[in-house]
Amino acid sequence: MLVHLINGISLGSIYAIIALGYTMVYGIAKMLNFAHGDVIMIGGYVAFFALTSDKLNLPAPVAVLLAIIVCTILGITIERLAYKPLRAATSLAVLITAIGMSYFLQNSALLLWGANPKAFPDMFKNAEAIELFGAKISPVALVAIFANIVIMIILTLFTTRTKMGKAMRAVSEDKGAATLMGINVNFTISLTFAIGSGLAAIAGVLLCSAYPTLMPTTGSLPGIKAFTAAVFGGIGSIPGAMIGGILLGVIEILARAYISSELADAIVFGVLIVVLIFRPTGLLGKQIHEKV
Amino acid sequence: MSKSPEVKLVNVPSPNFVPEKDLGKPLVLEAAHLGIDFGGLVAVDEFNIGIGATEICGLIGPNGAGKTTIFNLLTKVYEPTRGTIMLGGRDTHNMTPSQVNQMGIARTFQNIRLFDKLTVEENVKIGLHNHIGYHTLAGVFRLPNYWKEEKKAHEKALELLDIFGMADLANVTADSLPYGAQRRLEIVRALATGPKLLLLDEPAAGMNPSETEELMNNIRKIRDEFQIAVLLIEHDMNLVMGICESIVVLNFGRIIAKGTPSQIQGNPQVIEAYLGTHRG
Amino acid sequence: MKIFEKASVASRKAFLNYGIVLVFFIVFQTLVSTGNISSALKGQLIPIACYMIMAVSLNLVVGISGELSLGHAGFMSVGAFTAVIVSSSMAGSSDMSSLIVSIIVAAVIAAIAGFLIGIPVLRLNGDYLAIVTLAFGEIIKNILNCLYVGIDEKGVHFAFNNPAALAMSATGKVIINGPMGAVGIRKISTFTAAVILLLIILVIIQNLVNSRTGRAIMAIRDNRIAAESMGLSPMKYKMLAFTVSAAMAGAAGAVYALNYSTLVPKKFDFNTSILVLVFVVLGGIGNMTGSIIAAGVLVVLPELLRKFSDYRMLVYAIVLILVMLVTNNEKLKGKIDTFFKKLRMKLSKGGRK
Amino acid sequence: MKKKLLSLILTGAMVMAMAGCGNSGATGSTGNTGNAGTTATATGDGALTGTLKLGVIGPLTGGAAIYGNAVVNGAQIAVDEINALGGGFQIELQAQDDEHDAEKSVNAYHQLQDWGVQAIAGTVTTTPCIAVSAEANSDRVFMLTPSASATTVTEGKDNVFQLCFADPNQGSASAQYIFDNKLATKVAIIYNNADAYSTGIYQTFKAKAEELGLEIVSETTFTDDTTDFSVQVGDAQSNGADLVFLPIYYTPASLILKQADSIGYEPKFFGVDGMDGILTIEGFDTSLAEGVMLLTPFSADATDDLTKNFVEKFTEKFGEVPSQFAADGYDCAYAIKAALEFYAAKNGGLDVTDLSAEELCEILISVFTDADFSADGVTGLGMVWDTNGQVNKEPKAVVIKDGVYVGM
Repeated sequence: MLVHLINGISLGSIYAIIALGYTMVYGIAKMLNFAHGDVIMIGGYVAFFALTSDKLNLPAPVAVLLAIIVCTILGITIERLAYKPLRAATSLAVLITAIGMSYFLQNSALLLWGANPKAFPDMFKNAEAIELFGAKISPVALVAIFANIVIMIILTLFTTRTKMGKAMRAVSEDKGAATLMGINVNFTISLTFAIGSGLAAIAGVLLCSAYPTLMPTTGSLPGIKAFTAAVFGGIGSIPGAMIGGILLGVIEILARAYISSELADAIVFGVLIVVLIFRPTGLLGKQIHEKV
Repeated sequence: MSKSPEVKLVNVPSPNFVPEKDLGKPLVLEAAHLGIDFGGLVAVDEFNIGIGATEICGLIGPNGAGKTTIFNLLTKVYEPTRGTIMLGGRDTHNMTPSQVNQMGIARTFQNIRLFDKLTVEENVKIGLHNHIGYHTLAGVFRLPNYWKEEKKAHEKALELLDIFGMADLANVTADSLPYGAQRRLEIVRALATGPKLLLLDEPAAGMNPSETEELMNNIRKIRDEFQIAVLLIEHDMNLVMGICESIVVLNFGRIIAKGTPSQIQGNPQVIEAYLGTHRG
Repeated sequence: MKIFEKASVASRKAFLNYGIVLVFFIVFQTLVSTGNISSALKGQLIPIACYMIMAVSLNLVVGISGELSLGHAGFMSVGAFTAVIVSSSMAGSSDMSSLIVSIIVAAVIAAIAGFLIGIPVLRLNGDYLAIVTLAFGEIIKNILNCLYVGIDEKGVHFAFNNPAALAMSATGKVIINGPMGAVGIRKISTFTAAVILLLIILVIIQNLVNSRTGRAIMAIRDNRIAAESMGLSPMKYKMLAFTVSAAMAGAAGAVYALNYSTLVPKKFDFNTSILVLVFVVLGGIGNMTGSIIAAGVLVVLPELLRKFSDYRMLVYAIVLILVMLVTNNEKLKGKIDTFFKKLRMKLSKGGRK
Repeated sequence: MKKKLLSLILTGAMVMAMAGCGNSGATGSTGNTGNAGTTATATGDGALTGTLKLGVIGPLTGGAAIYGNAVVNGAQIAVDEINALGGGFQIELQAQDDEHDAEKSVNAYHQLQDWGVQAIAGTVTTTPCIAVSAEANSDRVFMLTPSASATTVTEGKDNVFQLCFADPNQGSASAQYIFDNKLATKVAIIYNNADAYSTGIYQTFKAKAEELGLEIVSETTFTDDTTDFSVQVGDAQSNGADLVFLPIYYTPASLILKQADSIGYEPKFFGVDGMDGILTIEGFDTSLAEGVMLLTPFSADATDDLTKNFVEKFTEKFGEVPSQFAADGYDCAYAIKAALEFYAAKNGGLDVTDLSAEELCEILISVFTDADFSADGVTGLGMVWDTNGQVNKEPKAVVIKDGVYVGM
């Protein structure tokens, strides 16, 4: 039971880091960035080549940093090229564009790196499984949980204490008013994409370390699950993404262990539906009153 | 500006009063101790009103006084925190906006809410929806009843549009109408639902004096022709004083005065509320 | 008099669609009967018709009712597997009657699924509604992955998540085998039947839209609060659109399933829902003609791009993004318009010289 | 002697080897061969000539692309070799993508028909194969699937043959092997129940294990999208299994090995032919696979000339070690060629250029069901087929030691 719980929290932590990307972008640009999952995959590939290529053969921290940089640039580029021209368009048009972007990234990866799965190298090779209350926990699981906590603290401080973080919150509340207050909305949105994509790179490395198989489709399902987690916690809310991600991970692992591995996803989605029926904007989402 | 002759208000067996002519007829609307809180903040409190069968009543007050909130309470867009609303003698507790509409209350909106992409005629036909008597399946299979009822609805829609001289605009999409015409269309659409009480939220907003004049005549005409009551929110005092038989003044969510136009015009509390002077 | 003018505008549009479908049918049926069609295209005719039905039925929800659904393939799946069971249990009947009964039962079961799912889904708004439809699509897929159905002389046996629980006699045959799906499906769909179904569905949707009910659905889409204050119940009409749409997707699923000898639940996943949504968006929200054409073109396009092999999905993605940018960005739209204007001017000048 | 014979086969001298097989009448199931024989151009000298249009259908993009690409590449090597021989017989190869989807697969099949395909080496994956084989059965197009191993692929279809083992054979062979060699007392099974291949082997393994009295202590499942195996591996561990049977493909298997390693669980792992390829995953820490046992018809480390030649050419051309799928694709092309040569030798020659797919289908059915016909390849020597279309060949048991396969 404890093992499953910790594995669930670990999986959930990875979902939470991905969900942060979804939730921040949604909060500020009001768009479902379906290509986010594929940015994770790109991050995984970058780290993979940085770690294994004979020419580079970089140490793990540098490889992770490189992945973050590449994904950040990628995120900003995607936003500038595909989403920014559609600021005024319907949300459905943006959604379809994001889906197109997702296909684009997946198929680019397929052409560049082939369909064969790559085994992500073990960055924690020297670490032994850790014994906790008689249960053996893999080191990656603990790293994922730790990373999640650190990221959460940094992001919370960033959005509440720094000028840029406050600008971000202002833009997500009211773009028009933020512009009048002298906030550069376009820059703030780019910044959000940059942070979200950087987090995606971290999530990609963690995901591939925990489940070391890397394919062009690696990001799709975790992307959808993390998106669910973001909605679950209340999309637009940073603590919501964390709670949603962890709950989702725990429910998924427990359902798989005690109910049925085929129905685990159905149970996860079922819980989401039940939550939304009672709290239509997620666990920590803001209730929106339509002005009449 | 044409002014209606002032009517005498008489007390009914409740804290309210109605025009003498409506005495003996049941009240279309009676609200008692009505109130709503938003997140602990009292937005409206102790709102009491009774509206006679063919009364034209004005609801006035400074900005933010809670006038539109009252409309939203009466039409059940918001569920009241306290108090009761009786429509035609029935309690509207737990009813939905569409149910209270079917019980005879129709409204317009301060920020116009037309069905933009549909034509003027279609907008009115949506108002007529519950008076068009064919089943969905009759529509899908184009049974004779569909043709008969659609023809009736078409004629009725044009008849209603004609009140405001808009029949020739029937096939224009709603969002291409000028502002004033959109306001008029909202009234026609509300009228099409066959209400006993019409709620008009700032019907003269954005109209010039001659349009306002015409609007006043039309409101009276509607009341006389359809024998319905009208409750209206309006900032244009000429209109309010010109056509309302009774006036309710609201400030900070509470009624501060009630009475005939002349009573209200002389009420020092009302003057204070509008001018915002503070005594001691 | 005006009513007839008005009606003729709506029906002209409707008849344009019937015309397109009939032309599509006559052209391809002629090509097939004269043997002038490639087998690649011939093999795609039935799926094309099915996707057209999927597109118009999704357009009823997304375009007319204004709710973004990301789980439409789920209803197609319900219809498809229902049709597999019904057609297998009617093994003795003629192809024609089996097909018709399968389609009807599939539509009814999908409608029931749509109704049940609509109860929670339609209470939500916007993106929350979208994610819940996605969730239901995945749940349907997962549940069908656990469904085992067998048939023997005693009738149809069902089991959930445990093939051994089918308890069939020795002569029994498994029709649906959990995640491995259905095998040995009766291939009884015909192009003619698919086109007739498409026409029926177009008639239903277009008549529905141009009636009291359709007006109510669109009124709720355009302004829910105003519609409610006009005495319309949003839940009732959203539900009607959602259920009708689900039934149509179920019927499309039936025709689709009975065109292949095997079928897995995974076929109807999120990606298939998105595929159909792309048809609707590229064809134009609320535009039935657009949905039909987009579905036809976009189903054939990847096949035509086969010579680009690995690059074809990349090309598809780029085309998709560019189309969205061009059609939804005012600046780009303007630039392209002026470009074409200039081009036309140049051409006409050149013509004069 | 054997090696010499093999290289002879490889150099196209199979006709000679087969010539001695006698002239017993073809036992074709449809009895249509007479017609086919008359339309076929007999050159009179028993030689096979002309150009054969051979189609391959498989997933070249999407999640299962690895299998499709491997088969196509393997077949390409074979075709290149055959074409380089000259001698009047050539193969034109065309591969069509099906994205591991039944609908796309049928589309791909029709594309091949438009191209004028005469026989199909495909399809690679099971579900699409069932859909395409139904079409091919009514159109009378011959299919030899390299890797779709479910029995439903060939059931009731006289024109469909398998080059790989049918699932039931592998399961019972594995159980027997584990029992005979006393490899375990408590067995855990982790299988993909969304996959006909995996489920099929699981079912026969379980039946055989029960018959032999092997104790199965843990049975867990996963589906195609699964990446988290903590529950499955944890269940095997907590039930004290000392051997984990993995009737699955190597990608999920690599994740299971990694998961077991990360929690310090070290049972024996026993796989089937789908496990082959695990050593070729780029970046995979092969030490994790140390001691993994598997039954496979193909091993890239085998030392016979046939395998060495194939592995060398494949590695040179595609930069990777061929997997079992690549080997299957390679053998498919050779098996079809061998069958045509067999027919040509018996009927005084054959020119395939102008044969319709229907005619060729009847010819190939008659040969594949001929009791005297057998084919050799890198996945087995003396492969023979029964009238159900299933192949009969011997699996080899290998164990991974120091990153290479070692015969057991």
